Amino acid sequence: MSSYTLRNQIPLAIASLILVIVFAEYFLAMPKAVSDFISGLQKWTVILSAFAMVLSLLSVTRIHVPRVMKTGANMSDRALSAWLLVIMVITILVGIGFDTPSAQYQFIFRNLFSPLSSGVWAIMAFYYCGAILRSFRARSLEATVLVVAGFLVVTRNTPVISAIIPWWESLGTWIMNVPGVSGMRGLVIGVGVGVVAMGIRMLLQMERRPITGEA
Amino acid sequence: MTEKSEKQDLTTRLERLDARYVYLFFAALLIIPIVVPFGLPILVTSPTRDFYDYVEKNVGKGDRVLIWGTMTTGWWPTEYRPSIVAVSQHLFNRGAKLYYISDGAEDPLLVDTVFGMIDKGPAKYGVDYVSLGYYAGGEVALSAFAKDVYSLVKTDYYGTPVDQLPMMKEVKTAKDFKFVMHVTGSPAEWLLRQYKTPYGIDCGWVGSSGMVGIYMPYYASRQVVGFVCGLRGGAEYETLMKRPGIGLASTDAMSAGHLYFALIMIFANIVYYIGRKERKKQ
Amino acid sequence: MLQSGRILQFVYLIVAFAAVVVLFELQKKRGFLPKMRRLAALDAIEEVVGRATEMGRPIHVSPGTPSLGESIEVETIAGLAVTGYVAKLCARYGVRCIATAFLPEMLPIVQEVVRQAYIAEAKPDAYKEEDVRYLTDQLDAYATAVQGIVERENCVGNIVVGRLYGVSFMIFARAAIGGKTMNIGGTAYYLNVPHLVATCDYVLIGEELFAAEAYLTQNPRQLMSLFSQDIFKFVSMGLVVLGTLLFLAGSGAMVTLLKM
Amino acid sequence: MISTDVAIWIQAALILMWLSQLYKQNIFYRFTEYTFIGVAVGHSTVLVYKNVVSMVYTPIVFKADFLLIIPVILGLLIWTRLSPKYGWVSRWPMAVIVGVSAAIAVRGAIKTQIYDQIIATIQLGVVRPDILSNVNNFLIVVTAICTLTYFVYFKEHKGALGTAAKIGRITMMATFGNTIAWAFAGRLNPLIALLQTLLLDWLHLR
Repeated sequence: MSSYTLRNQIPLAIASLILVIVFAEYFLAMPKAVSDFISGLQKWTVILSAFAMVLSLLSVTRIHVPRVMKTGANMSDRALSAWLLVIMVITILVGIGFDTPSAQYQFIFRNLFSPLSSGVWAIMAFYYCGAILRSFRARSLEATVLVVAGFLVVTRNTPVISAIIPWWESLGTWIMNVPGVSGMRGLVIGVGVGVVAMGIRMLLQMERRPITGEA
Repeated sequence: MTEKSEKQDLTTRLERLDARYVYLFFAALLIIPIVVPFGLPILVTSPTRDFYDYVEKNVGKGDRVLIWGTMTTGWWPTEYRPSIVAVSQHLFNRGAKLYYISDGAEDPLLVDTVFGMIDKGPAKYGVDYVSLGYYAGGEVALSAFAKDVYSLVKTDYYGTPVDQLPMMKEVKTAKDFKFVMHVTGSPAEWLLRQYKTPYGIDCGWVGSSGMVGIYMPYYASRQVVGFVCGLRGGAEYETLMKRPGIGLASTDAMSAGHLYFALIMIFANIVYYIGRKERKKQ
Repeated sequence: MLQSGRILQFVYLIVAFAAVVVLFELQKKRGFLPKMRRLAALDAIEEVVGRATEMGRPIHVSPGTPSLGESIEVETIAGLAVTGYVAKLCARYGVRCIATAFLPEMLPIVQEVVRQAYIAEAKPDAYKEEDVRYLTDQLDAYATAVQGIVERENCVGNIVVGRLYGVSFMIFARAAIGGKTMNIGGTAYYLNVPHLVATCDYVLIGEELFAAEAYLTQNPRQLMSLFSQDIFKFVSMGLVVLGTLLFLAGSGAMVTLLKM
Repeated sequence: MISTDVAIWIQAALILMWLSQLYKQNIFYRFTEYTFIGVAVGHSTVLVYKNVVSMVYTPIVFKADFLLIIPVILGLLIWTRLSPKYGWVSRWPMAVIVGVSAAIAVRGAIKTQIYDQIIATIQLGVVRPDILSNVNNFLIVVTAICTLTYFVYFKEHKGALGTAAKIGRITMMATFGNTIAWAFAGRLNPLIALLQTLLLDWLHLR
C-alpha cells in the first residue's frame, strides 16, 4: 500500500465507515448483538481519550520544565512553573495512591480546586459589569434593541422589583417568551441544518482537517 | 470656552472610566445585604411550579428516578446546590428510588454533600438511593447508559459491585426509569436526544440561572415537564416546599447585584448619549 | 427496517445527501457557482494578522472548548477551519501563532492542523511544537490559562472559534476591558453567542460557523455544500409556513408527518 | 469571632489572592492561577486513571472482555504522535474518535434541532380567545422565519429578503439581550456564594 493510502485514505475511510455504522444503528432496527457492539464503540472513544491524556501531560511538562531550568530567567516565573509541576504531581500521587473519596484528596479538592473554580465564575460577575460598561451602547438600532432587552430582563430578574412593581415583570417575561423563543428557534434550526450538512461533508470526506490536518 | 472643554473632558473621562471603580462599588453593594439581610419576598415562576407539581402528582413510592449530573464545582454552591437539594428532598419525601450518576468529574463528591444536607427519612443506601459515580464521555455516556446500564456501570462510586446493590437489579435500560433529570449548566439537548426521543421518558432540568432562556422553548413546547434554575429556582422550590434553606438566604444580595447591573447599563448609555451630542456639536 | 419515529429523519438525511451530490454535478457540468455574501468576522482575521505582523506580536488561536468527554464535536471541527486559516496566515507573514487545545484528544489534532498549515506555506521549519499547547481540560482553569497567555505573551489577537461554553466570556473578558487585544469569537451554541457579543470585536453567530471552511477556502465543493444548507433553510421555512397554515385550518398533518 | 479552621483560612487566602486580579496583575494572582492549573491537570489525570482501571483493566483481567484490547491498541497508537516519522499512525485512532463523536451529534440533530423546533413553532397556529397571545404567537412564527433568513448566504440581503434579515437580526439581538441578563445572573450567584464564604464562614460577620 502506498504511503498516501496509509496516511490519508484509510483514516478518512475509517471515519466515514463509523459514521455510516452509527447512523445505521440509529435509523434501522438491528439485532441486539450489532447494536451492543455499536454502543461498545461509544465506550472506545472514552478509552482512546484516556491515552491522549499522556500526550497532554507531556505537553505540560514540555512547557514548564524548561522554564524552571532556564537560569537567569525571571525568578518568579521559574518558581511558579516549579510550583505548578509540584502541585500537579502531588494531586496525581494523592489521587492514585489514596483514591478520590479519601480525606487527603478531598482536602486538596475542597480547599485548592473548589474555591478557585468558584472564583472563576464569581470574578466574571465583575467583568460582566466592566464589559457592559464598554460595549453596551445604543450605537445602532440593533444595539439599542440589545440594550433595552437586556435591561428589561435584568430588572425582571431582580426579586425586589418584581415584588414592588408586579406588572414590570411581564415586560421582561415578554422578551423571554416572544423574541427570546423565536430568535433561539431560528438559530437552532439554522445550526441543525449546518450540523447535518457537516455530517454529510464528513461522509464525503470533505472535512479532512481533524484527521489529516489538511484542508 | 474653557467651561465647554472641561465638560467634554468629563464625558470622555466617564466614557473611559476605570473599570476598577465599577468593581469596588459592586463589591460594596453585595457585601451589605449578605451581612445584614432584609428578607424580601419572592415570586414563584411557572416552570418551577410545574416541576414541583409533576413530582408531587406523578412520582410516587418506588418510582425510579435518574439524576444525571453535568455540573461544575464553580457553579455548585449557588447554581445547583439550592435546587438539587430542594428537589432531592422532595423526591426523598415522595419515596422515589434515586439513581445519581454523572459525567462531570467532580460530581460524585458534590452528590455526597447533597446526601449530607437532606433529611433522608427511612431511606437506605443501595435500596432507595445510590451514587453511581462518574463516567467520562458526556452525551456518549448518557446514551450508553440508556441502552444498557451495565455496559457502563460496573460498581457504584464507593467501589461496591452493582450486583450487590438491591436497587440496581430493577434497572436494565432507560425504559425502567419513570423520570430523568439532568443537572447541567450547558448541553440542554442531550436528555431529549437520548431519553425523551428514543424512549419517551419524562424529562426535567435542574440548571444554572443562565439556562432559563435556553430551556424556555423546550418547556414551551412541553418537551420537558419543567425546570428549576439557579439560586432563584432553588429559592422558589423552597417556597413551594415551605422549607426555607440556602436559596432563600441569598435573594437580597441577588436583588442588589441585579439592580447595580441595570444601573450600569443606564449609566453607560447616558454617558455615551451625552458624549455623542458633544461630538456632534463640534 | 427503518425504526418508526425516525423515518422522516432518515428521509431528511437521504435528501440532504442527494442534494449535495446533485449540486456537485451541477457545479462540475455547468459551472454553477453562486456568489456568497461577506462574513465580517472572517474578513477581520486578515486584519488581525496584519496588525500582528506590524507590531511583531503573537496571536492566540483555539478551536474552542468541547465539553469534557464529549470529544470532538462538529462545531469544533468547523472551528478547526479557522484555526488552520489563522495558522496559515501566521506562517505566511512570520507571525508567532500560539495555539491551545482544550481536550487531551484535541492536542494531536491541533498540532497536526497547525503543522500542515506551515507545510502548506512551505515553512515546515518555522513550526514550533511548544507553541501548540495543552493547558488543562477543566473549563474554568482553561479560560484562566488562556487569559494568562494572551496577557503575558502580549497577543494582538485572540481568536477562539468553535464549541464554547459559559466560561468563554472569561477567555475574552479581560482583553476586552483592557482594549489592547482584538477578540474574534464564534460559536454555534446559541447560549454562548451573547458572551461573545458582549466582549468580541467580531462574532461568528450560529450557523455562520459552519460556513467558515467554504468561505475561507472558496473551494467549489465546499461552497456547493453550503448552498445546500441555504436550500434546507428555505425548506424549513416552507415547512413552518405550510404547517402553521394547516394547523390553523385544524389539521395536524405536518406534525404527524414530521414525527413519523 | 474569626474562624479557626485551617481549611477555611486556606480557602479565604486563595480567594483574596484570586480577587486581587481586579486591581491589577500581580504575583499573588499568578500564584493562584498556577495552583489552579496544576491541580486541574492533576485532577483530570487522576480521573482518567480511574477510568482506565474501571473500563479497561478490570473488564479485561477479571471478566475476560478481550474485545477491549482493540481500543487499547488503538490508544497506544495515539502515542506514535511523539515520533516525527510514524506520527501519521495516530490518525487511525483519531479517525475513530472523530467519527463516533460526529456521528452521535449529527444523528440526533435532525430531530431535536430541526423537526422538534419546527413542530413547536407550528403548534402555535391555534386561535386563542385572547388577542394578545394570538399576536405573540404570530410574532414568534414570523420572527423565527426572519431569523433563519439572516443566515442565507447566497442571496444578497436586499428587498424582501433584506427586510426579513433585518427583522431577524433585531430578533436575535433581543434574544441575546435576554441571555446576557441570565448569564449575568449565573455569574452573580457564585459571587454571592464566594462572598458568603469570606464574610460568614471565615470572618463570621453574622
